[in-house]
Amino acid sequence: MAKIIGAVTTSHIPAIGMAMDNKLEQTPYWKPFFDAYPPVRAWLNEKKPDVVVIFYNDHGLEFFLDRKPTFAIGTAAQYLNADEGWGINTIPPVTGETELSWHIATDLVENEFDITICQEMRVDHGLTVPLSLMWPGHAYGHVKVIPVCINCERYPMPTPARCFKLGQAIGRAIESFDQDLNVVLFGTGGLSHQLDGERAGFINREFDIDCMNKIVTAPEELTKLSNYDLMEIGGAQGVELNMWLAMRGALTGNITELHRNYHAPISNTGAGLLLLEHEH
Amino acid sequence: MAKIIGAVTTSHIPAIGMAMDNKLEQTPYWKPFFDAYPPVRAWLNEKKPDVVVIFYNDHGLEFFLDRKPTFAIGTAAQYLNADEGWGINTIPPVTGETELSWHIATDLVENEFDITICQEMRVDHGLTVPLSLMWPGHAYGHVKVIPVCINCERYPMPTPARCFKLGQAIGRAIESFDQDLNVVLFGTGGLSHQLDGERAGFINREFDIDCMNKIVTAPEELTKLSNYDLMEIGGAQGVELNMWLAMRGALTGNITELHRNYHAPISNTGAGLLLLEHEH
Amino acid sequence: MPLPKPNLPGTYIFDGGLSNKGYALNKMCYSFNNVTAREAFMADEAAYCDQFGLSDAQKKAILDRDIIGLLSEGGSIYYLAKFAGLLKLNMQDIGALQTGMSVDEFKEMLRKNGAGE
Amino acid sequence: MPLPKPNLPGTYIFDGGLSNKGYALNKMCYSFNNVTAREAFMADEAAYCDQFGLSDAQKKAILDRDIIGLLSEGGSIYYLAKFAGLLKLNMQDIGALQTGMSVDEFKEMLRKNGAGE
Ligand SMILES: [Fe+3]
Ligand SMILES: [Fe+3]
Repeated sequence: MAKIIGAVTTSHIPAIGMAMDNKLEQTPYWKPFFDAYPPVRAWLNEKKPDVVVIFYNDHGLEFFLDRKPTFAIGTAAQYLNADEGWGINTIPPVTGETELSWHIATDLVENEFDITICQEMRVDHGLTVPLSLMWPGHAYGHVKVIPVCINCERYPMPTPARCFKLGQAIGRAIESFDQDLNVVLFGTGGLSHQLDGERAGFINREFDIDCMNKIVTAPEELTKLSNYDLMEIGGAQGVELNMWLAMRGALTGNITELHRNYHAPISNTGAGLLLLEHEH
Repeated sequence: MAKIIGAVTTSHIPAIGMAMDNKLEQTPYWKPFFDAYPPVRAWLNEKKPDVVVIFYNDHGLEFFLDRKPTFAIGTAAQYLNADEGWGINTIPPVTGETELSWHIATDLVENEFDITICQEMRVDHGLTVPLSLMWPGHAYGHVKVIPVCINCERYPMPTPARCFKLGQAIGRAIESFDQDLNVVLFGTGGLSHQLDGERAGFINREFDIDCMNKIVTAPEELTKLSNYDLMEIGGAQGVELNMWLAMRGALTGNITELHRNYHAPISNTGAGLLLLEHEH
Repeated sequence: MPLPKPNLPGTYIFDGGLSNKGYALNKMCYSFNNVTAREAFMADEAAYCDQFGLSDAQKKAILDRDIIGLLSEGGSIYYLAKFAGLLKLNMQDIGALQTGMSVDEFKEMLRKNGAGE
Repeated sequence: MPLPKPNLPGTYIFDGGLSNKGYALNKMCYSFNNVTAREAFMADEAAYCDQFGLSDAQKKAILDRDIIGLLSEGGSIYYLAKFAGLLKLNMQDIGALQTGMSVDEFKEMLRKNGAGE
């Protein structure tokens, strides 16, 4: 059976990808951020997961307002990245995992999650930056990726509680899959930030650290918040916490925190990194 | 408050639109089908609904397999029809109803329906043929339309039970909307048919009539079926019954059957027409 | 766990497996919504198939108007209907092709089924 | 019933109302994913706005680089970010424009907020 062996939370902002494009990792601004990643990379290289399920949000590459899903899952054999308009380098094609993707998608729909299923989709920095961070130099070719995309842009948005439940359903689906695969989950985005309006620049360090604690030990408490609460406490784009919650929902066994880092600001955000090991 | 005053079930097959394009309504083949519609038209012209919510499925005009929603709702001010490839005439633009659409969409997402929201979408024969049938000569310009689109093509598909629950949630949303609007629902498609494979031509008259009875008096019984059951009893495209079930879910008050007709075959299908009045 | 699939002879359940297999074929047929695509196909059928990356089996089934073959190769009836339209075939013509009946025989079967005979 | 919207000064809640209003504007900015679109915009900004049917207020806000104006007119920050990129502005530049600070002042605010000061 497939097994979820662990999970990573990470920021996915474009500025990280552009810093890597320009080899700025060891500059004073970026060093406290990038220096936290080698232990996570080492763990991934040791555990060699077969599949990574990435919870992210599309920021206007694949989806526009014309037909914007609440939740979408990819079932393709390959995903392409593309020009997002402001200069981050594109990354080489990402390999998909069709069988497990369809298994999850089927289980979700049968369990009343009304997900949009994508047999072809472009993936944006929300997914590509975490891949670049975990496997620098595009060394992710051996890993199969399943993209799970959550609307964090336009209201109505799925509630934190619904995102957690989506994760729970995905976790159950993975662990009922009849192939010996090791699966790792990435919860990407966040933490507190606000890009738009006179309130732009908002960061709430205390909330971010509280989120990181609760994601590990008491995620249900975070699911009691509304998206408007998140917006107020974590800034307008603080709703990206929903991707962390979806990831966390899928971890139904025991988890051990192996590594953490928090650094702010990175660009306009608080950046939280967690490495969690998972076993039943 | 908005009020659901009634509902219509009807076939939506392209052959109907093409028969109307070619003025074949009174030919022997079509007469038993079209002669059933004047009482429904008269009721609509008398009641003058402000809004019609149309449950239909897209057959490959707006949605392709690349990103296919389980459920989608339109929130646009206007919807265009377009060339579907096999010769049915296009119809003039359909007027949307943005405020009630957004109200429904918001309520759905807050109540854990993960619907895809469309601010621009082309509508196909699943929606346009019923409009042509109810208001011949494109005389639907005064009615505002809200399209609700359900995947009936690719498995996994939403279950009959889930479609019924979607309807219930839409019904509650409509009746909590703070404007005095009269709303009518169309459940389109069906009934038994199978277009593909050596089993093509399958029609189950007994099942169709049973469906029409149960839609009126005992819809919960139909929600116990799986899509595979529908496929077996009603043919591969018999799953279009899900649109009738979604419509029926929204009728939470008392209903009176005002009119019915069943005629088969129309093209390769059993065609069922129901006019239901609804009040609390 | 996903429900077990029923065994319904003569029915091609269009699920993930078939939809993966048929993606290029269906994408080509989806393009037939546009008149320019239909014209390009008719001008050179094989070249148009190649442009969409159809497999040899899919291409052969297109050139042979082999509807059952197209279903086995992952075609969805929604997009195959557009291919049929391009060939000026209606749903009774397609039914006849799939069942091996004449169009009149197929229509008579529809009539009987519809009448519950 | 939908939850009541919070009153958060300086925040433009991008919901159905704003998204209706901003549809054409956002569609234009979405087009900036493509380099040819960016070039067409830069060659004639006003004509490009007209091509997408922007309102006068939206067009003026584009021509004036008025980010707050664009948000009020229904712009989504996701697509406005593409407009910013086209202008070679990063998120600190945009933050400074919106808050009326200098870029250095805005960065210092970020530093303080990030440090929890
Ligand atoms: Fe993001
Ligand atoms: Fe249909």
